[in-house]
Amino acid sequence: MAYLTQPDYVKYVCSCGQLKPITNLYFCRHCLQIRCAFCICHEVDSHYCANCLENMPSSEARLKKNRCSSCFDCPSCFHTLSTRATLAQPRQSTEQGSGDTKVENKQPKKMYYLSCFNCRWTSRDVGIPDQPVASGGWPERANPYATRVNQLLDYYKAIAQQEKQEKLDRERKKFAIRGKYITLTDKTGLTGAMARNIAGLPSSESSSSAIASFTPSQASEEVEELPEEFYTKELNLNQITSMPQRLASPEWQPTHVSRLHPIAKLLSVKRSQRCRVCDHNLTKPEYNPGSIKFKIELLAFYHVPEVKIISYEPIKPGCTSALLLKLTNPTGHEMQIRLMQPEDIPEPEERVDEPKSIEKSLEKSLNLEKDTSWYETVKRKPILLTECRITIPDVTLTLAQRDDAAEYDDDATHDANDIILWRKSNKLALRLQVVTSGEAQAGAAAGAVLALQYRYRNAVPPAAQPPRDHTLHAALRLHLGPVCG
Amino acid sequence: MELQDTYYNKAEYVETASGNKVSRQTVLCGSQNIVLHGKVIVQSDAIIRGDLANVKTGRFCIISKGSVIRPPFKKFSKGVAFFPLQMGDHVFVGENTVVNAAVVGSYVYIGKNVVIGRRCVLKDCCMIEDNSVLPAETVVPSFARYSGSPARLITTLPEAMPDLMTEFTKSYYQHFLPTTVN
Amino acid sequence: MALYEGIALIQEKQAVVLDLGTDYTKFGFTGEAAPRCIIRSEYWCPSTRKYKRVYDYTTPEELYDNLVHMLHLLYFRHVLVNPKERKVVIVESLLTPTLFRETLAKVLFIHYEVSGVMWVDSGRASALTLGAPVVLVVSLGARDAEITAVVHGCPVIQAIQSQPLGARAIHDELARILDEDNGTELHLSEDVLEDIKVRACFVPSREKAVEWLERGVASEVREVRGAGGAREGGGARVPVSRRARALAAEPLFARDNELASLPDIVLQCILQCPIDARRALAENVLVVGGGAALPGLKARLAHELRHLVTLPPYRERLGQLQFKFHSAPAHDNSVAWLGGALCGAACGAGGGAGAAGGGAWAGEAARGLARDAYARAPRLRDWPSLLHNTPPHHPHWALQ
Amino acid sequence: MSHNIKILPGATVCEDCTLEGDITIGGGTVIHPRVTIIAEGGPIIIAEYCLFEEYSTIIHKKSDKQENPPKPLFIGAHNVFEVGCKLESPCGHIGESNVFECRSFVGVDVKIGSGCVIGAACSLNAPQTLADNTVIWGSEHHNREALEKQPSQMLQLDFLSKVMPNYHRLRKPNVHKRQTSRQSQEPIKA
Repeated sequence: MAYLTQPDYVKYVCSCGQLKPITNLYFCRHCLQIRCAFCICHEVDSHYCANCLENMPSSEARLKKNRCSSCFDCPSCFHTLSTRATLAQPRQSTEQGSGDTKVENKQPKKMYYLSCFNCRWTSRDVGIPDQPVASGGWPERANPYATRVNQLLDYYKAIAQQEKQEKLDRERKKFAIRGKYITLTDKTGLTGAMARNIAGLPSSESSSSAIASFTPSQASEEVEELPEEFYTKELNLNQITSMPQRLASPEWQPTHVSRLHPIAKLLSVKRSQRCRVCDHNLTKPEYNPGSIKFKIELLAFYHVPEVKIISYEPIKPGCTSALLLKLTNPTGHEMQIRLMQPEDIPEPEERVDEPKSIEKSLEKSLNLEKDTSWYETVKRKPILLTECRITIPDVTLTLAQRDDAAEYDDDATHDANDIILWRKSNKLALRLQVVTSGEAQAGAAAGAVLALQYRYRNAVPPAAQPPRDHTLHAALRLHLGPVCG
Repeated sequence: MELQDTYYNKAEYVETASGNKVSRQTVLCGSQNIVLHGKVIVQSDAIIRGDLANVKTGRFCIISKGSVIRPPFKKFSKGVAFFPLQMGDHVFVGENTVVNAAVVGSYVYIGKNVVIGRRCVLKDCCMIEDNSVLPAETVVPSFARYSGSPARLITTLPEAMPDLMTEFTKSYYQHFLPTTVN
Repeated sequence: MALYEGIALIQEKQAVVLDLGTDYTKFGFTGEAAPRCIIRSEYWCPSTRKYKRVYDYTTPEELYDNLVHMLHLLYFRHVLVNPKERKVVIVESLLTPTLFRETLAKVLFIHYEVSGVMWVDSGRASALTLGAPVVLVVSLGARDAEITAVVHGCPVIQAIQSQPLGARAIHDELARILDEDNGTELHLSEDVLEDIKVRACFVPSREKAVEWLERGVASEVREVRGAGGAREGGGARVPVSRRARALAAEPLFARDNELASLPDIVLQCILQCPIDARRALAENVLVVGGGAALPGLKARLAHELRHLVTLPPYRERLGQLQFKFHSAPAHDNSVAWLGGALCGAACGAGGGAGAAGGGAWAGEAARGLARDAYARAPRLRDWPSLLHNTPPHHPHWALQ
Repeated sequence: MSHNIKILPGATVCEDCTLEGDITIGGGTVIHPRVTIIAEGGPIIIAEYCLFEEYSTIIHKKSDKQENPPKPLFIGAHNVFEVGCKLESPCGHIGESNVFECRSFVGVDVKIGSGCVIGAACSLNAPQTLADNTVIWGSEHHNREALEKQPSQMLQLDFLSKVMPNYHRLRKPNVHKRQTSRQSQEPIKA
């Protein structure tokens, strides 16, 4: 939790070079590499409404423009609107003189309106009539420009079609009509065709009705003058909408609060994440919006030994300070860990890949995105140069596997070792020395780097094979506060 | 950073058989309607209003100093009713925070000086940052991190949130120790 | 052929249209009448715990990261589609820096693996929303005012004018007036200034402005105490004087020896266009961009233009011009976006904007780029580059 | 400081709260535990059907230009003070049917009309006047005018006055009906 409330004291180096806290990292079991949100591929998994927590199939979501059909946001403060019920007395109609109205009519009827608990806006504020049903039925508005935009669309589609036809004809005839603005109009053939059309050049005979019936916009000499009220009238700021209020409904952008309408709530998505290198899923959430479980959850937090700072002595230039670290083995297997300097991490040897099937290599050659240019673009060189250097003890530490059943009630065993402070099930505390160079500037942020070499048992598929042990490395950067003067 | 030990005055706290540690300086109204499910810490000057409706918490919850846990009411045509307030496991409520929610899920972190409006629903695995205000009837979805007044989604939480919260509340309980001297 | 086309049409995923402005980003689908979202061009940066603006960058890497985060926000929080294998229409200014264009292309093609990108310049896109052949597009953005003459679907590049007369110029003036009125430096944030501008400011007519600049703003104009967010600590509101309300937009019209005011650059743009297009341009002015929404601004621009053509140095050459104005079928801030959406939809129907490498819509490939083409040669077409502007039958090519 | 607490019949006042100075509490008003009301700069008069939730604080502050006799602070009927709100004697008078939401703060020089809502965690220090039906919310103190007054909390007060005696020690009403009329307090007119 400290990861969320405190600054990131310990950052791991992702395989793409980004420095991130371990909670934000993933671990691809297939590549045996650390990945982060920056270097993996995100995908929309399912759409749901964050308010009513209902799933919506993607096709329906597309149809409804990614908006929930029953939940609304306040157009004034963007908080979710609540439906409130009132009892409405049936209106006494004026011609009701005979007195033979039905009995049910006298019963007060339940009517509903939308109300915001944050800013107290209600749908009555803008004169939307109350509805007889609790959900839905709220008046929908059409985009004022929709008709004109559709006309334009039809027109341009027809032109594009015509242009294409012409091109085909021309290719057949090996004969090209070249206009005046040849190079530029050719760049968007669209406008080229339009120009020809306007210039009355012989375009193809198949000019459709959409082109014929289209009228271009007419310019007018009159410009809408500033209404007189700006010069004289009292300005009530509460009546004019703010920029966020306008932009919340891009289709209408009301300038006056009386034109604010409830905004159908935007859906949210659950995302699944995928390793770009091997295309395997790293996370895949369960479909149910309320569920916090994952079908696949390959987090570094569950696979890579976790390092936490317990405490450290203030860093002073030219001095040696003590540093207490806690190491945790999150896996279900015993783990051997060695500490080392990041520069001592061996270069990843070219992995002798298993003989690839022909299909696989064919797939690779077809898939352009799998080429290496990707990593060259994304790869960052992490800054691992620091003034502080951790003195690395030459020991191999063995960490027991994670045991969820073990509560905290067992006491820590205190090893006599001068490096290991204590051990508790799958955790141990280390005492290390940090040597700070004399050139460190007082007040600057002090950092130290460390690398871990750990034995990782891959107990996952391919199922046919027995679990294999791998020797993996992780580099990390520790933030040790400011350098003291 | 690893959590530091917090010390409390042994005389001030009552420890129950199920491991709840409750300060004597709290106001637990209608205590027969309050169920703390074990290893829950309620710190001084916290108020839990069991008199209005039932309040249930799960295991390993932390109710910090000066916070108010208050079942929400709702008006109906025939009167008002106070709703029971349910809180899941591994919930942290920061100092001087007011919780008027209907449901608080598990693995929820609520910062200090937060106002959770009436009948809010906080789903499992969410976080409300310090000094935020959640207006009434807000639903906070899982893995959402809310901040501000009125609070809005600012970012998402790591997938390991349940484990992070479990570790945090457990180690908070572990590090919540009586002063040995005095 | 026809049969395949039909299938292609069904399979074709609706492309997205991106107009990444300095202040606001417009994002939505082709063929729709309005963007799905108009949001600030900024994203939440967890490490600094602040919103970070996309345009705040010092290194190409920083820009790359900014764009990755911004697009993530747009795709997964607002438009909710997978970026992969979907086409993108980018609406951009012709004056966009090459670094920005190329980084954006890199992010889209390599990071988000989009299947094709089509670039539409904002001037031509705005003109497309009218369907008129000759349009003079006056675009008032966050930073710059840009004047583009679009003649028969082709921007007259040598006549493009750009001056820092966008929303920022108004904000700066507003801040200056407010500081002066209150006698202290208020240090109002950009948001607060924008809020005051949007809710309280207006642009008076030319006669009134001239009069008020000399003798002070008439007392009929009411003062207001503070706009919504414009409060000092503790909830007191900043008073907004009548001068701040009425004269904040004056820097746009202030003339000096440089002839760099908004009406001046409009006229200069016309002057630098081919002589046979000038009359048509003046009769087809379209004012777009978020800045154009300020009440009274368009009317004032019309007054100023009509006044200015009667003065030297314009009188002799432009004196006869009539100014006529269009209104586009969209809100001012999303006109260029709508043009992109129309263009994307029309080209999509015509066989795919990104279908480079021959085919029916080869002309379009000049501006559209498919991912495989990008993978072969990650270079974008750009008008200042002769490589892209030399006609195919030019003798230059024979020399190679 | 003189402790002169007058509780009118029908008021529900918890024992576990701090009341100091000359305070009059109107009928139907409910005061939850841990409420602090301090009348150091003059009497505080609370009208009927107000609701004071936990940790709400009302202070009638002493000021330099104190009138003699000190001006009382009137709190109109149907005001709701939610958990943790703080009010520092705003200009002697508060209208009716206002809602002071959780952890809000109202400083000395704020005049408050009727039907206003001071949003949760909003803090008003600077001198200002809130017109009737003003709603303030959020960290940026957005405001708008509500269409109508905030609905009264009568049903909740009824419920609380029935339930609270079962769980809390209460202070007994110490003023009888006849004495109220003698005091003739103007804001008490429900």
